Amino acid sequence: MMSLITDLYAYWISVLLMMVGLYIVIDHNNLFKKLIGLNIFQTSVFILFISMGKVDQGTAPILKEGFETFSNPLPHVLILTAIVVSIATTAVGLALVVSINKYYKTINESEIQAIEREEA
Amino acid sequence: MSLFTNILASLYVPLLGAVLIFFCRRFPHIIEIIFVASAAVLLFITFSIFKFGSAIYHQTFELYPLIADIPLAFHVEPLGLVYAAVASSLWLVTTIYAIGYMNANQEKKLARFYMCFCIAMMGVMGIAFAANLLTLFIFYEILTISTYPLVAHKENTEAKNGARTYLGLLLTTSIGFFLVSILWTWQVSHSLDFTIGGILAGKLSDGLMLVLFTLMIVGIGKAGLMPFHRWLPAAMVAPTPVSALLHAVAVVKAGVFCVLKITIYIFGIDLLQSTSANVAIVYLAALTMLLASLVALQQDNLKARLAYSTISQLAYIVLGAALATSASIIGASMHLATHAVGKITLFFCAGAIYTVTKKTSIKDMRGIGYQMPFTMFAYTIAAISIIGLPPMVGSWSKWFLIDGALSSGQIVLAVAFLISTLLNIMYLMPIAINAFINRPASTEPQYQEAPKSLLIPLSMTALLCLLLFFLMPYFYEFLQRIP
Amino acid sequence: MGGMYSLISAILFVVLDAVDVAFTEAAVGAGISTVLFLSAFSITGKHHELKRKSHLPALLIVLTTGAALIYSTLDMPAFSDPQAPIHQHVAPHYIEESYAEIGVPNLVTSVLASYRSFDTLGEVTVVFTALIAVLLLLGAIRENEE
Amino acid sequence: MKKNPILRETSHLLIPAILLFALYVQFHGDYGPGGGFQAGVIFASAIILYALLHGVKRAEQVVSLNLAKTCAACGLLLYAGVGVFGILWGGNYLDFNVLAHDPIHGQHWGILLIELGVGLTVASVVLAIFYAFTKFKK
Amino acid sequence: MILMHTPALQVIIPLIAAPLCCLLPKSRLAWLFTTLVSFSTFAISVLLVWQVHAVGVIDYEMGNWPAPLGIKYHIDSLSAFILILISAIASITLLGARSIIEQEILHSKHALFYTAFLLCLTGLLGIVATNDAFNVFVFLEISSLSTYALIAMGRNRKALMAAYEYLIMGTIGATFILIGIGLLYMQTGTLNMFDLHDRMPIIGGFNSVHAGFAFFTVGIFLKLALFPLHQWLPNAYTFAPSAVSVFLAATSTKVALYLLYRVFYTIFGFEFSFSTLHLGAVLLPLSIVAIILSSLIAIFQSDIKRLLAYSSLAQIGYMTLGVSLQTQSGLIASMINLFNHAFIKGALFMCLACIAYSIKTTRFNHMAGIAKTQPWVAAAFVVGGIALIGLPPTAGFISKWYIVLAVLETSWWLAIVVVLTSLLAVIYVWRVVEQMYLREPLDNIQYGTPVPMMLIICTWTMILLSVYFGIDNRFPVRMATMAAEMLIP
Repeated sequence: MMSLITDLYAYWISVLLMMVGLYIVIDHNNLFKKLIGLNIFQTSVFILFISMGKVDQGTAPILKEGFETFSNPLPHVLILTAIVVSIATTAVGLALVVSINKYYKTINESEIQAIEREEA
Repeated sequence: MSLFTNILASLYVPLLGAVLIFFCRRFPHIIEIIFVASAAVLLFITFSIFKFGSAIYHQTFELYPLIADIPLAFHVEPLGLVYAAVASSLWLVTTIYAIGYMNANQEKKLARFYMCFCIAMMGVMGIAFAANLLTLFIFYEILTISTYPLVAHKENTEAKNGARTYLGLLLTTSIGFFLVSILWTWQVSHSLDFTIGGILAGKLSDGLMLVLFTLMIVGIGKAGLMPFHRWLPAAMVAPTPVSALLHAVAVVKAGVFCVLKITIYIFGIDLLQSTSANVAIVYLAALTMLLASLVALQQDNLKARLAYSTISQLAYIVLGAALATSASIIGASMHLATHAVGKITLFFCAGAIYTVTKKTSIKDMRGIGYQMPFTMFAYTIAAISIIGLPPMVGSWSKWFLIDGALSSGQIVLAVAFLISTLLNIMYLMPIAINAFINRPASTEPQYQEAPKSLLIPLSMTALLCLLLFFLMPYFYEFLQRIP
Repeated sequence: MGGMYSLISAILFVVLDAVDVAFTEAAVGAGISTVLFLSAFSITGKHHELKRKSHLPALLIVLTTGAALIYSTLDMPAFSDPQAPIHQHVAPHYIEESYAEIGVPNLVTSVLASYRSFDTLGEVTVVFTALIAVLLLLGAIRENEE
Repeated sequence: MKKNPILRETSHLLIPAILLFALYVQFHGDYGPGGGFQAGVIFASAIILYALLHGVKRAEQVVSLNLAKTCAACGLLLYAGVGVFGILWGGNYLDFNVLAHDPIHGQHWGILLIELGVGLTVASVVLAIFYAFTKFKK
Repeated sequence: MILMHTPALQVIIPLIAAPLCCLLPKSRLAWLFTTLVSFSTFAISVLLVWQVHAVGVIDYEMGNWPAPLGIKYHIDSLSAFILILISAIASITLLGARSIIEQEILHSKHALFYTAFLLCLTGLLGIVATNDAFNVFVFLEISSLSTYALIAMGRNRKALMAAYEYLIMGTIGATFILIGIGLLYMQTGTLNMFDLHDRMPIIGGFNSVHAGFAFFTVGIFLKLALFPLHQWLPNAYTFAPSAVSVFLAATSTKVALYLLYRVFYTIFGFEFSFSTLHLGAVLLPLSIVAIILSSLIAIFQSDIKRLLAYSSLAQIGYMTLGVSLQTQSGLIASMINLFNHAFIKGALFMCLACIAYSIKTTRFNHMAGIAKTQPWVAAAFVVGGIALIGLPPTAGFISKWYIVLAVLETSWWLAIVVVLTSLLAVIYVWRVVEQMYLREPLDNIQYGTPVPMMLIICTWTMILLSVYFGIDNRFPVRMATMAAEMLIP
């Protein structure tokens, strides 16, 4: 049991973060906070990936004399891309929120739904 | 001209007519010319098929695979030839009548009307010559869709509701039952070709065979079996030429033709008798035959009464098919022709009366025989033929039907035939009698006889009722070829 | 607050030897996204929260997701275990051969820019797409505006 | 914030340093951590800092939104173009070995160029997005 | 030269075209450029189909790095099938779309709009062409991001909200897919699809692989808008600009379906997905509910765009139903339906684009008597509607035939459900047809702006295509059969 924890704690951290993020995304009324939640959610996935790549006594995957064990570079590459993707998504999302705020004068989901209901 | 080109031409000519009409839609007279011309050409083509003799029956022409390995395929066999001949010849008559009627009643949207008429005819020809169920089904649906605008032609609420019922029932039955049963057939027998003796022998247990047969025949909503007959009276909102086409020639006859063709070439007479898969349909048909006649008695609107009479007459044919004795089959296929001739005459008369007097109710038609003697005389002839008394052609088919019922040992059904004949008399004759015996009320305005363009067609068909009676022996000998 | 969060995760990445990732996360998280969030926030301004909907569905979804992941971790190779399959298949080739094949000491760079350069092309395209999207969005005029 | 003289002066010292650092990251990415993306971000942040201190107007005199957009497109084109060269020189798409007389040099060239493309695109995109947000009217 | 590099060019051409397009000054020019590009992609996809027929599968290693090290493109009958579909739809849409876009989009934004369109096209093609799991994710995001922007361009402010919802759900879906990729990668160390598949026997027992499967499932269902994860779709289709609706309705969900085929047949493998983990048991009820509910909801819609959106949901249900049957014939049916429905729905949305161009609305009660003012458009809608119902001789009939046949093999009651629901289509299509033909036009919008010739021609091209594939369906059937035999050995 103990070994289980020592072996897997790193993964569980990311899982915890992921749950927090996802909760914010789904549950929050505020379009802003949804996006923040989305960020947390995605970052937690990145941490999951990176923690896969870690090797004991390994160093950063940069070849230098005197090091022979390196962490796995591939997850790093993937996550570099993933981070960029997530920031791009965030930017678009923010642009959407901003213009929603312009045309609805609010960024609160239930308020917006109320407005649309009275329109219909 | 080879047989194949003949068949294809019988499809292309009406289509071409439709296309031409579309392009000339601005010029009403040219449209009418095209309309009649295509009908005439079609008539010539279908009759020129007879000259190939009996050698070419059942030789199939495959165009290309439609689905998987089921081809779009056509063939000629006696039954289809009869249907094609009847339809095309009556179509020519109808075109002339239609032009007269539409002009006399200042109907609108003529181009669309004639176009759909032509396309419907293409559907009919396709059905007549289809060599497998898939091809049949495709043209069946083309016919359904192309007649919808004809029914909804008046574009008022009444027309809309009528058309809705029409389309709703026909599509529901065809997709809900017919298509499913076709797929089922394909699944069990991996063939949909119309072959002598059927393709289903030994493929299903008797119980399932009963289900399949019932499903398929009920699925052919155009045959107007109860409880799926409502579309027929509903479609009465259409202009009379359409009613004539729908209820005498194209649509309903397509239905019963499909029934006949399926019973003969998909199930096979012997199979039906051995498995008795036909019981359900037999009794349903008998029921429809009587009930429809009874309902017809109640109708005061002439066209509605004729519609219900059609329903019961169709039930004759379905019954004859379902009985699956050689006599009854011949009777049924004869009735397909004879009823067509008779019923189209009746509708023409109804239309003529409406055009002249704007009368639809039977009560108002007392003494009309004095104002429109020719029309009512034609009506009487046709009525007698429908009832089935010599010397009218209808008597033959009815005779064979009753013979078939007896030969299959079903006395009950023979009685049913007789009862419905009495009912026929009761709902058809009074009109003729009242028209002639009691003079019109002096308050009535003086009506003239119907215009020529209406009178000529209806007297032609009435004459046919009489002539065919004497030609029937040859016809019989021809129908013998149906296995 | 977003900035703090990403700084923390950046440090976490360094601990995990992912210096490049850490660098990026710091630059992006603490840098760009903070700036973006702030500027967007300055535009929309403060908004009060009002009545909240039921939390139950959200909780359920989150818990199932979490449960699935925890369940999945149970038989994962132990954290930082050199024998994990992930370190056995493709990565060794990168570590051993890449210098001979590409001659760049930074493995991340060589993988990113050569072995999987097509992914990176995609990544740049994503960035570009984001630009196009933002430019399209900020300044759209709708009919029911005036 | 624009008023504060101390910030302005420090920024005058700071901004060039940041730019220099960006260039270092850009071209040293093969050896240490970093590369086009990080460099681009840093470069952009330098200009953003400038914009925050001296106002977007002034910043736009240095790099306008349109210029930024163009640069972004060019960066992407540069990257994709290098790949096309791979095809033209008889390799597959994005094949760097064929770019120079021997594979190693080819790879060097290829990586250098595409990292440049990445840097260019990222820097200008970040900047452009920043402009877009700041200039957006409520 | 070109033949050697077709797989790469398929994706690269629109990718390179996009940045060029955003630099173009004139909107007319941008349109011309975009259209030409999409036609060239179409030409290349035709080449690809031809090559696949000639030599079987085509592999293309990006940067000349062998498969697990680098990224490989892999074109087989399935991907070629989808590629030609996407590029064809894009070309026809763009050809007709100019006038609509001129009317609906701000003139200053045209270049950007077309750029976004190209990027979306790039993303979709990339997803289909690649053989690398992570590369799929990247291109998925390219297409998604551009799609969000395109949807948000709708005239109504509701479009923004629709885009936002889609962004949230789409990103969650994509991230779930990413998690799935991560979990698989963790147990195998590779990202190449075939490489992953080869290792499935070893790792099939792991919890993490099962969890990865689950995450893939949810992510793909989100992108596919399969009930109950469909909430984003109706709004997105309804409020997007007409041209975008056409393109999305015809392609985006189809690509998601392709992803489903790829992940569950190529990566996990038929055995694992359906025998070990019973995907069918999940898919079957969901598809049935999707079919019935969406068809019913569609009947009561007061906006025709929304009506068609719901009918799309139903159609997606039919496609997944085919998959859930776990038979070759079911898969074939699903693919054929995918292909035919793309053209039918595209055509119908084109009709709505014409109507929206003419009278600035697609609300049901404004359709009254539109046949009098727009006879061609109304006629097109009727034909398309007939195809949607599935009557011969249209492509819809072919799809229905194959689906019902495939369903009949497994169970009776299912076949009945399928048939009855297709009758619901009769209701919601004919409601519109009656409204168009048998009602007097409302006086306020009696005479709309005349629809430009080009738009009508393109609409009819799609309509005629969806009729043509009902009369001669050899191409889709052959491709689908090849693909199905490849996926279910």
